[in-house]
Amino acid sequence: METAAKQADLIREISGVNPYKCMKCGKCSASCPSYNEMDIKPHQFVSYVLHEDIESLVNSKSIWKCLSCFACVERCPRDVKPGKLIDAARQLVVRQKGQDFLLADEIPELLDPDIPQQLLVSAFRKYKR
Amino acid sequence: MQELISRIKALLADKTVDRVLGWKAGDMPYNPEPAYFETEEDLKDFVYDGFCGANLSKYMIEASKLEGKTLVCLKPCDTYSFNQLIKEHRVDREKAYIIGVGCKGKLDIDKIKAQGIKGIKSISGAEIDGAADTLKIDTMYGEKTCSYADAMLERCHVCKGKEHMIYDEIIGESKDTADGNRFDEVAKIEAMSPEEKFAFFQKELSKCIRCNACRNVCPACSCRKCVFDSNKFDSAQKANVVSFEEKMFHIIRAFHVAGRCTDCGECSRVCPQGIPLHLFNRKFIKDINAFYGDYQAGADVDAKAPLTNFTFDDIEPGERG
Amino acid sequence: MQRIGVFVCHCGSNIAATVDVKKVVELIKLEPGVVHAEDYQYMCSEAGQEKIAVAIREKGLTGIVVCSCSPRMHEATFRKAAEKAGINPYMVEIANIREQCSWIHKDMEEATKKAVILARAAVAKVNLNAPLKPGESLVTKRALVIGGGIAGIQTALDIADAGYEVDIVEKTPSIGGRMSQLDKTFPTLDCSACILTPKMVDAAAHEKINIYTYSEVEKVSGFVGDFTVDIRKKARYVDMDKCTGCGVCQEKCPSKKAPSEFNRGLNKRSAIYTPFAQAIPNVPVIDADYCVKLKTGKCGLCEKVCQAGAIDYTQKDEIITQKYGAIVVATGFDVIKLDKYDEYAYSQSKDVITSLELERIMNAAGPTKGHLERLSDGKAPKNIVFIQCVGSRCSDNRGKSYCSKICCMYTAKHAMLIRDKYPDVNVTVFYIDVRTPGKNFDEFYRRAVEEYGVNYIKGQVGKVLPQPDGQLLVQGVDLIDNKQIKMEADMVVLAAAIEPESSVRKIATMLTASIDTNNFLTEAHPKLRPVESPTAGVFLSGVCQGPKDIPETVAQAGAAAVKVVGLLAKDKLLTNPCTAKPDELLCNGCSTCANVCPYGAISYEDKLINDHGIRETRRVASVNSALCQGCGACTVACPSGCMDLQGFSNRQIIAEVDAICR
Amino acid sequence: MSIKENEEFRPKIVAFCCNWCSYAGADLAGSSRLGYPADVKIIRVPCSCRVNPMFILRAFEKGADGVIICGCHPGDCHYSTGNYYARRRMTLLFSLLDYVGVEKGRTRVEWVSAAEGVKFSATMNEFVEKIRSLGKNVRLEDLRCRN
Repeated sequence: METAAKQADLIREISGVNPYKCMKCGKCSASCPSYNEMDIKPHQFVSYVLHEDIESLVNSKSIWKCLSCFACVERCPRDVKPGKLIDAARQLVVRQKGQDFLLADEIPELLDPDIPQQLLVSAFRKYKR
Repeated sequence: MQELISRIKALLADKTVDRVLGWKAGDMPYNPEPAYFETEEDLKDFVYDGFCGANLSKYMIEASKLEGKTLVCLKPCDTYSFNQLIKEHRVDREKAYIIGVGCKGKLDIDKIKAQGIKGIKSISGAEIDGAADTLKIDTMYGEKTCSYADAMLERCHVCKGKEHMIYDEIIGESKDTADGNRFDEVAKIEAMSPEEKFAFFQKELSKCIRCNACRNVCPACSCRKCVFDSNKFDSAQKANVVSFEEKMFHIIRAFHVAGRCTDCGECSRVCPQGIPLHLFNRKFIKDINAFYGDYQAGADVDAKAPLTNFTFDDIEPGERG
Repeated sequence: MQRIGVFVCHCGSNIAATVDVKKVVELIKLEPGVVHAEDYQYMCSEAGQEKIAVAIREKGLTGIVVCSCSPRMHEATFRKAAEKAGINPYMVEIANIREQCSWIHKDMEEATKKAVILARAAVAKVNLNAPLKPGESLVTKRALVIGGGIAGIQTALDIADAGYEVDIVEKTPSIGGRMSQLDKTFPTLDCSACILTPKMVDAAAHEKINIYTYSEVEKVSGFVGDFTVDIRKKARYVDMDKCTGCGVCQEKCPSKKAPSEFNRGLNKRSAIYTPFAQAIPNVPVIDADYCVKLKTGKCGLCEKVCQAGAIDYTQKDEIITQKYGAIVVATGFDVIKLDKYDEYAYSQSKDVITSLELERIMNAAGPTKGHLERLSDGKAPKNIVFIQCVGSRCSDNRGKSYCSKICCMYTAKHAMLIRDKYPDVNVTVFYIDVRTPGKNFDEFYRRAVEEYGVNYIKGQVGKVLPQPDGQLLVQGVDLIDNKQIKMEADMVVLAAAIEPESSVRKIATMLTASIDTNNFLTEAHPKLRPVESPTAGVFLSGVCQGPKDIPETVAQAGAAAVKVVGLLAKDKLLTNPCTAKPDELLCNGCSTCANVCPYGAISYEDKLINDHGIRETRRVASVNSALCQGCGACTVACPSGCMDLQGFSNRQIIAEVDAICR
Repeated sequence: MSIKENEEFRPKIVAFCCNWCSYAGADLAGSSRLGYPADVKIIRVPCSCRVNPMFILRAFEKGADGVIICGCHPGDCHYSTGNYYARRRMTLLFSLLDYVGVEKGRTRVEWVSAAEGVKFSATMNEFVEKIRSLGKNVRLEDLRCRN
């Protein structure tokens, strides 16, 4: 339980998102191009963080299906930015694997037809040093 | 000087003016002092040379209350002060006959002495008619020389120009003696760390003996009664015990003349402790120029003063210009 | 030295629960000048005030400090109590130990310590207070209403019915406002024009009401009871006295390319026009931007056809200066611009419209004569999607943070009207919450769902994509089913947020009325003085104060009118005695103070001054206390400290500073 | 009296609030229970333009550690122009105080409307935090005022 709270804090810290600002309008899910691929929908991401169920988030398919197109970030009327939460959950996983940073050289081998290329671009943007 | 004296005599003789505000020779060759002259006889002591730094415009406040006209000799930079006093209704233009006297920079005896020149008997080369290149100083230890520019008051190195802002007639030639940047000193302090700034001003202001010379000579500090002498703020002068009193005094004094100070430099000239008081005023002037556009107090009688004016999008306090 | 009494209020438990009031009493007794101190449950009560009166009588108090709630709340109460007990009301000071202490601190020791310091500061100030006497000013018995919508009309009617002259200033060519643009009104579905037009006619016919249409307020000076206002009557180019309103000029006008403001730009109007058929006054104006005659000097057709000879191309703007005792702001609202909401394709498709545009489309006098049709191709829509909260409840920089309040209800109205008239049209509403507080409001919304079969989906729309075939692809979410929805629509209606009319900022500045970050005018108290501006003599009516529907607007309009009538019924007002006062002995006569005075209250005169036996005639400042409002700008401008502010004197403030920093 | 090392530093802060906007904003903060440290004590003035530099220096002289002036937003002054003058005066004064080595964070002007209780409280919290980080004011204090 305690670790769950800690992880939720970590997600909040990484993403800079305050999930309490969410008014549950669902515009993120309405905007999401990968909605149907996701097991946990973008708007649910916010409430999962709120309820500190990070375990489910990091194990979800959604974090790998998110295109990082940031439509949800752009359109969120409350500045909650679910996309950043998803990004943060993904980073949590990456960090657990001890891969805090991404090098340009590593990208070709990560290329997988199933992973949207934009995810790599976005990840590179975010994790490169 | 002869042309000036004969003109003054003529104006006194034909009753154009009732008295003359000028300088009379002091007990040393370098300390003439402001004086009134009412007769031709009085004028034998009249002097006007490089040591006549005193700004006579403030005396016109009292002179404006006297019967008849007063002839006043104003150097180019003094005319800014006079204009500022007109703007504030402190002097009566009708009561003044202004002779704009020529100026080639005014001298600072302390700068001469600082060059190790002591036991001064007489000085030549300070006459206003000459070229103002070199001073020849006859001392108890023989004749010494000193360049005119090296002996000038700080303010003359940042001269505002040789034009008189207001006058009835001009006698003598003037020279723009500026060879430095007016705000260099201020900028140097601005660049310091807060600790250095504090140490600098602490050191300077701790010299203050609260003699009020700066206040009494300042043409802008011309209140009938200074706040530091009245009980309006429970701020009447108290015994000189610690450093802060001086800081309060000098900060408020500078604030009260902000936007009105013409940068005549008299405060620093008269300070017996040699405190560079102009650094306060000049900081305000620099800020006013940077924040609200260039403004020279006393240049234009009708211009709105920066502190009685505003624009809708002035910068916010704490923001840098 | 004053004899000061300190009275510490418990305010029930509001103060006493956090501040040890007994301790405050005990400590404040030690202050110089304090001869009496006590605490009581409710100082503002009858009994509390009586305690002050008794202490004044028995202890011979000359000054009072009440430690209680904000002076904005009860300063007047305690001043009155003091006056009744025989001391000058301005010998009372309040230490605000509720809003500034007990309510914001949790620790009792800390709050008590602060309360004592605040009380000390007030005692230090009272020690230097001097009795003040307010002056009097006359009240001009005439009111100005800015804005001629339903709020302004109702306010004007109510003031006029009470027997006072009222002027309405309306910037468009006709009164009527937003309500005149509406088709039907919720929750009863009355026709908007049918209930508004009689009010417009009443206003126009009322002998006490004078309407300036096509006019704007240009300048306001003065103060409560005595405002002077310049009104710019824009050139109409039509003589209002001669025009019969026959309408021939509008028919014949060859320039018919101007977008109709009344129809939200959905169709065109002529250069000479009345905005709508029931316009009051029924006198057209010439739009100089489109009139061929005014632009090129050629044409003049309207002049030729006008049998009344009312056309006058030489008319100029006219400035009317009028005095008023009170001013009501009723400037209303507009819908926000949607240029930051690309995802809804408002600017890309003609079939994405705002609800206000839908009102015009559904109205018989609108661009489609009341037929529900697509503006792109004129076809009857089969599927209509309504999107709620477009720009409302947004904390990002694109929209407004507040709820626009009316959208849930008008959307239910629109959905219901469409389903009623066109039962084969499918209506879907995407909503975040449906907010229906109000009499018969929720019932109304439920009827839309239950009787009219409107499809309400809880969720938002992410984007609207115009398709090549002219259809609109709506991608939204159904949060109950947890499904993303993609549906085709042929019309999308956006419930765009409302915002205060753009001119309100300028007007607020002229009136020195305060305005919030959303440009809504601030009320004097959010609960207890909702129709007054903090600026005396300025009142608020309608949406300029905050979003509201028609019944609320009308209620507020009436309330504002009562406040105005209450003010105009007085012959004289007491003026604030806390005005600037120069000390002639210290005055330099420099004019610096006069240069910063916003009221022109300072003048200079040559005066014979006797300064400790020295007589001298000199220039000194004098303050007109009827004009001075007591801001204090002059006191700081004055270098000698000659100018001081009564009630907030330099020494008083310094004493407070000293007490706080002690 | 010197601050003991283990004692938490509690600054003295004077806030000048104009009657029409900021004082009302402070009231709103109060009625909304939006707390800020008790170190802040408010002095009510009719307008921000009533604040004389003398008051500010006096506060520092008497041992205040920070002074903040709050007024109506520019354009919203109850007296229409007061805060514009205050803005210029304080801009110049603060710049001079900075110039003589008084830390810039010790003085502040903030425009707070009657509707901005949240902003009032946030501003005061921030300001107190800043003053705490700067520590005790010794540069403008009159040493005689110390006990």
